[in-house]
Amino acid sequence: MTHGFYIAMSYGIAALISLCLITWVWLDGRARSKELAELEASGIRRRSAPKPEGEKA
Amino acid sequence: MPQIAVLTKLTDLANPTRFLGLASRILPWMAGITAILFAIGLYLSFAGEGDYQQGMTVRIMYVHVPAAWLSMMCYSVMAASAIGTLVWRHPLADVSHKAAAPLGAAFTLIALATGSLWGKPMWGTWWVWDARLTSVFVLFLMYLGLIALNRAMDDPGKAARVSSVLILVGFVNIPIIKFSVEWWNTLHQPASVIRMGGSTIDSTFLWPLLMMAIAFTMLFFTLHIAAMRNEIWRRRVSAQRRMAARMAGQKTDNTVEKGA
Amino acid sequence: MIALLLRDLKLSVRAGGGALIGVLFFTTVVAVIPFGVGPDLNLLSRIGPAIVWIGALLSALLGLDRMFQTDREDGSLDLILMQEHPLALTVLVKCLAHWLGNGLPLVIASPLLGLFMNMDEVAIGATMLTLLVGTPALTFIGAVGAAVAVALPRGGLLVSILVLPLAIPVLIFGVSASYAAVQDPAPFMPPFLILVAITMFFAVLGPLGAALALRNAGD
Amino acid sequence: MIALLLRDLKLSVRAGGGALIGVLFFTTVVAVIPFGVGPDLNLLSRIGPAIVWIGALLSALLGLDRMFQTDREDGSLDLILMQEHPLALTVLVKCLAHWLGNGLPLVIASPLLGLFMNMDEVAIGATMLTLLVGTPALTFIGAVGAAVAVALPRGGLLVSILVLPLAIPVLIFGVSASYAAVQDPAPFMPPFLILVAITMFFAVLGPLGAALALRNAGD
Amino acid sequence: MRLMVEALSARRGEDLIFRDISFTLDGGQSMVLTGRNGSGKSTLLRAVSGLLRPESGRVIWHSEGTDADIRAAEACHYLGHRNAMKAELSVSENLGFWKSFIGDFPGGHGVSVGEAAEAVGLGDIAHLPFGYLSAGQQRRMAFAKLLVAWKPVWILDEPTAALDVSAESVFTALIKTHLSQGGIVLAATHQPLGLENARELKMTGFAGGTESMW
Amino acid sequence: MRLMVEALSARRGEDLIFRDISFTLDGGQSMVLTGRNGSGKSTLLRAVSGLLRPESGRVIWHSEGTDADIRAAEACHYLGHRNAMKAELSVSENLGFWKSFIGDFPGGHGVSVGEAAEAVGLGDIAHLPFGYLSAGQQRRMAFAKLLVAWKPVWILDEPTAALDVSAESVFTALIKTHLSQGGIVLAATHQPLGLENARELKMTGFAGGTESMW
Ligand code: HEM
Ligand SMILES: Nc1ncnc2c1ncn2[C@@H]1O[C@H](COP(=O)(O)OP(=O)(O)OP(=O)(O)O)[C@@H](O)[C@H]1O
Ligand SMILES: Nc1ncnc2c1ncn2[C@@H]1O[C@H](COP(=O)(O)OP(=O)(O)OP(=O)(O)O)[C@@H](O)[C@H]1O
Ligand SMILES: [Mg+2]
Ligand SMILES: [Mg+2]
Repeated sequence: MTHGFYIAMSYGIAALISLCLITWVWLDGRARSKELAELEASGIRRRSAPKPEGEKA
Repeated sequence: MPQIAVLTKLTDLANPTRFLGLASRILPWMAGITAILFAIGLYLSFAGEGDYQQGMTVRIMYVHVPAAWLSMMCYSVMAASAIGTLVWRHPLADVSHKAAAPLGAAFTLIALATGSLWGKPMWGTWWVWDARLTSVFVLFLMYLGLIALNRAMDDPGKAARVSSVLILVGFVNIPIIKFSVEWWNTLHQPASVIRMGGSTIDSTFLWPLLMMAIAFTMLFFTLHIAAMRNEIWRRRVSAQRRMAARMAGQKTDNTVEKGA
Repeated sequence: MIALLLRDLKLSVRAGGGALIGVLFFTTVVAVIPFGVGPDLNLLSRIGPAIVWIGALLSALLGLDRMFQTDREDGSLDLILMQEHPLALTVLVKCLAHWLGNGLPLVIASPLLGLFMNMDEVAIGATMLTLLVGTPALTFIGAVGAAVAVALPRGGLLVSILVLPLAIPVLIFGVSASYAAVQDPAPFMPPFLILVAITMFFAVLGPLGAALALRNAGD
Repeated sequence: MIALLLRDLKLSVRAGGGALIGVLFFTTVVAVIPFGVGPDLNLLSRIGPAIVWIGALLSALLGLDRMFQTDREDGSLDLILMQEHPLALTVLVKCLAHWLGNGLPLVIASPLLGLFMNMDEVAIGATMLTLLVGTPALTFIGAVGAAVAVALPRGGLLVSILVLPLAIPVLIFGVSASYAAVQDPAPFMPPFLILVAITMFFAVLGPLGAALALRNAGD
Repeated sequence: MRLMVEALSARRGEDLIFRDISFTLDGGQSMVLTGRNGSGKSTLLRAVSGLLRPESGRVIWHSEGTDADIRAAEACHYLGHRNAMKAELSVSENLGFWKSFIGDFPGGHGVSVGEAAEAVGLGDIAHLPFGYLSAGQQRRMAFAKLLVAWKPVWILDEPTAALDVSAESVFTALIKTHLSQGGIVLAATHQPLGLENARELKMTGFAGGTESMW
Repeated sequence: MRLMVEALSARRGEDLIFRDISFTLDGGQSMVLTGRNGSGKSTLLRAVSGLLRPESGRVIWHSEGTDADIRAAEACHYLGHRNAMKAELSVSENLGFWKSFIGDFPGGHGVSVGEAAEAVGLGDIAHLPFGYLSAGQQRRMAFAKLLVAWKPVWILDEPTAALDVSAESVFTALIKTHLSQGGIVLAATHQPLGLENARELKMTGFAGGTESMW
């Protein structure tokens, strides 16, 4: 096998693993922020979170 | 009073909410810089000519070596966070080493895979049990073990503290990886870039290598911050779910008491 | 019954991933060997099948003693004993769940470890096949030991004492079948068929014995 | 402290003999290897020390994960954590008891297994000596894993995975010292002294790490 | 529907703990075992549930629609000192497992997992891992197990240990409901359970005389 | 002799269970924790015993003849939900171990193993393996542990669970003796313990508000 094959494989595998990692982090982030938004929508909020404008009195 | 101002600054940064704010501001920038660095690094690595002895395959070095460095640096970052967990009991430190473990495993895997791919043309075999290779493999197993440990415990606080102990004890492996090539005579190349007495590597290889190393480091930090943010969100979600359940439980408990 | 199978599988996946951990352990054991015998690839490939089998036996042993113990400690075993399902069947299902959660992943991981040990394709295939056939026997034998251990405080060690002598034939025929596949004069079939027979024998005897032990251990 | 040592020893003897099972497993591992390499006596005696060491390492793993788990399950660990004795000292004593109950029998059994492997007297003596010095290190390293396992719903295999990579240096120097005693040019002392140093290092680090983990796993 | 215990004797280790205990419980009846610590209450309950082989005597179950020689244990729910729940699984997974594994006895139906958790006052935390609950919450959830699958006989060993006052009254109400549906309850307890018509059997332990088999 | 608890808060998992609890107990005083299941009684006791690191606040022990910065846990006996005895060893081996392992705190002496077993009413079965005892007998023997080594503070988590009536009064008498010798008792319980001058702390659980750190 040519050296080119090994080089291509190396770069290919490195790119594949990195891309998998990036996609996983990205998808995970999207799923979590969606969950947070759902919770927010259903009226559950952290106690220490700043209250929305209207509630400040 | 200056001390108090400093203290509040520190606690501010320590605050997960502040961290989230910071993260969302700098993440796009970091991602952009990483992309640019990779573009430059890749250009440089294919523009230069090959090593007379190792042939074209020297190009593998430009991914192999940065990935190998990163695999060790990631563990060092985890060890530092582990100290943060154990000594200051800082929740962000917990999040930091938990988020870093999969990244470390991935970089180690890249180092292993590219190393094997380089070994076949250079040494004639995919894998040998020499000290450098095996200690990196052990590092990979340790990352997987830590991931499994974190998955096995459902109380994240406790999981963080317990795995910090293991991270610190396992740190003995890092010097072994680094110096294995000098302590035992191995097939693997001894250090030539980072070593006492200056670098011995030719500058035509040095530049692309350094560029790629910086690019990989930026990639690591970008992903690390993003993963930390995800982890904080995850904990926030579960804390809010539990709280909702508790509040509801409180209500029914009261009615039960009244009914009795 | 399905419920029991699902619960046990869930437990083995949930509680720190029986599958993942078993495989990791297996890998670690095999990875340790070259440190001992040295990086001599020829030697490694020669002892490869034996090492892979020993690793599988060890990983199978380490989790086995808790098969009924956890159920006893939290009182679930009492309720399981009270149901009308034939007890041997219940044990069989638990064995199945245990093998799916712990044994099968080992079989699947074994080719990779074969590569580490520098074994050739035939040897890898043969080892994998013998593992596939042989590991259920280990689980069934282990079930008897685990059932006996239930009545004893701190059964762990004792189980292995009971189990090991019975497991040795499995190991021996498994290993010799794997070797027979590579080394020329020795035929593969005879030891392999014996292995199959041992597994079938213990598939019957194991659950029956375990059920008997459980009934008599109750107090 | 003496009370703790005695209690733990009593438990390990009473509850089915940790010593016996460890030795049994050890024997099995060593006995299977000749199947792999075939009846080549020279080869056997060449890999002998390595195999004996590997067998000892694997047997030391059995039972290690339960070192603190049983104490936790019945609540004893709570009381032990509350006492004024430095926790690391308590852990050290528990390690000692564990080694006396599980490690020492392996060392005592090793000459016999050396004979199985056709090793000569010098090799047997050297292997036994290195085991005597090296197995305590395995216990100390294992204590860290066992302490971590306390926080896990099911310790078992995970502990061994976490522990094995750390045990590799012990294995390497143990084996190379044993070889150095037989093969001429290599001097015995340097690897042996390194082994001693490793054991002393882990005799300090192990209990400290385990104490740290125990304090943090508490709930 | 009838549970008959005939001349039951049982050993623990080597010692005879009680001898020749007989009683009959019909649908809707309940019996409470009392007695000092170590007097043999748990032993009797385990013998009736078939978990401990009796030295002599037998336990017979009789109801329409079932075989005459059915093992009495199959008609029984047993709630022992231990909770029979997995700390790693969530409460609803635990209850769901027991619901399908135990199954209903002919003549009735268990309620759903959610309703059972609701009935013991903890409907909202059924998704938590069982290990996260406090001692009393765990006991309540163990009790909910009796509701998810229908069995005519409930055998309860100190059901109210570790419970607070409100939970005790909830349990009493649940037991009364079960009795009113024609169930049978056999319970060992140190605290009054608040059942009006319950018969009482006072265990005397070794006072009955320990007879060595040697 | 004084046990001071200052502004103690504790988390379980991620949730704050209670916040800013303070109290002081002098020699001879006792306090009883009450509250619903899951309200945090056990959590508070574990935090006071030093088994659970508090989120904030501290526990201070003060007596003559001991260092000012001594860990409060060293002055405490803790009797939790679990008995801390080995089923394989005999009762007297178990008690003997704890007697020498725990040791006496300055200012008092524990009784002998035999006397302690006698005091909880089980002097004649101290030679049996602990695993052979009934639930209530095991609990009694666990209590005997408090007598074999002298510690001024007793921290008791539902000490009377699974006990019969006579044993309850025995325990009450033992606790009173301890108080009269200048000891301190902190107990969580659902049933009245029969202590006349005990202060009561009612735990409210999450009513105090759960505040997430995330
Ligand atoms: C799977 C196999 C391999 C693994 C796990 C591996 C691992 C590593 C590690 C951890 C480093 C960083 C060392 C340090 O910072 O001192 C490294 C560097 C390096 N590796 Fe590999 N390697 C492998 C195969 C190879 C092969 C086949 C070659 C080429 C023949 C090679 C050439 C190099 C070079 C040139 C460096 C840079 C050394 C320096 O200048 O510091 N590696 N490798
Ligand atoms: N190991 C744990 N992990 C996470 N949460 C827990 C754990 N143990 C208890 N909790 C939670 O902490 C809260 C307080 O529990 P705690 O055991 O202190 O209650 P308690 O007052 O002792 O109740 P009980 O009367 O039932 O014993 C409960 O809501 C429980 O769900
Ligand atoms: N596993 C065992 N092996 C041997 N003897 C036992 C065992 N369990 C209990 N015993 C003995 O049997 C007798 C009766 O025990 P049992 O558990 O039935 O009492 P109990 O009435 O339920 O008491 P408690 O109110 O304390 O729960 C006791 O004297 C005890 O010592
Ligand atoms: Mg009882
Ligand atoms: Mg409690």
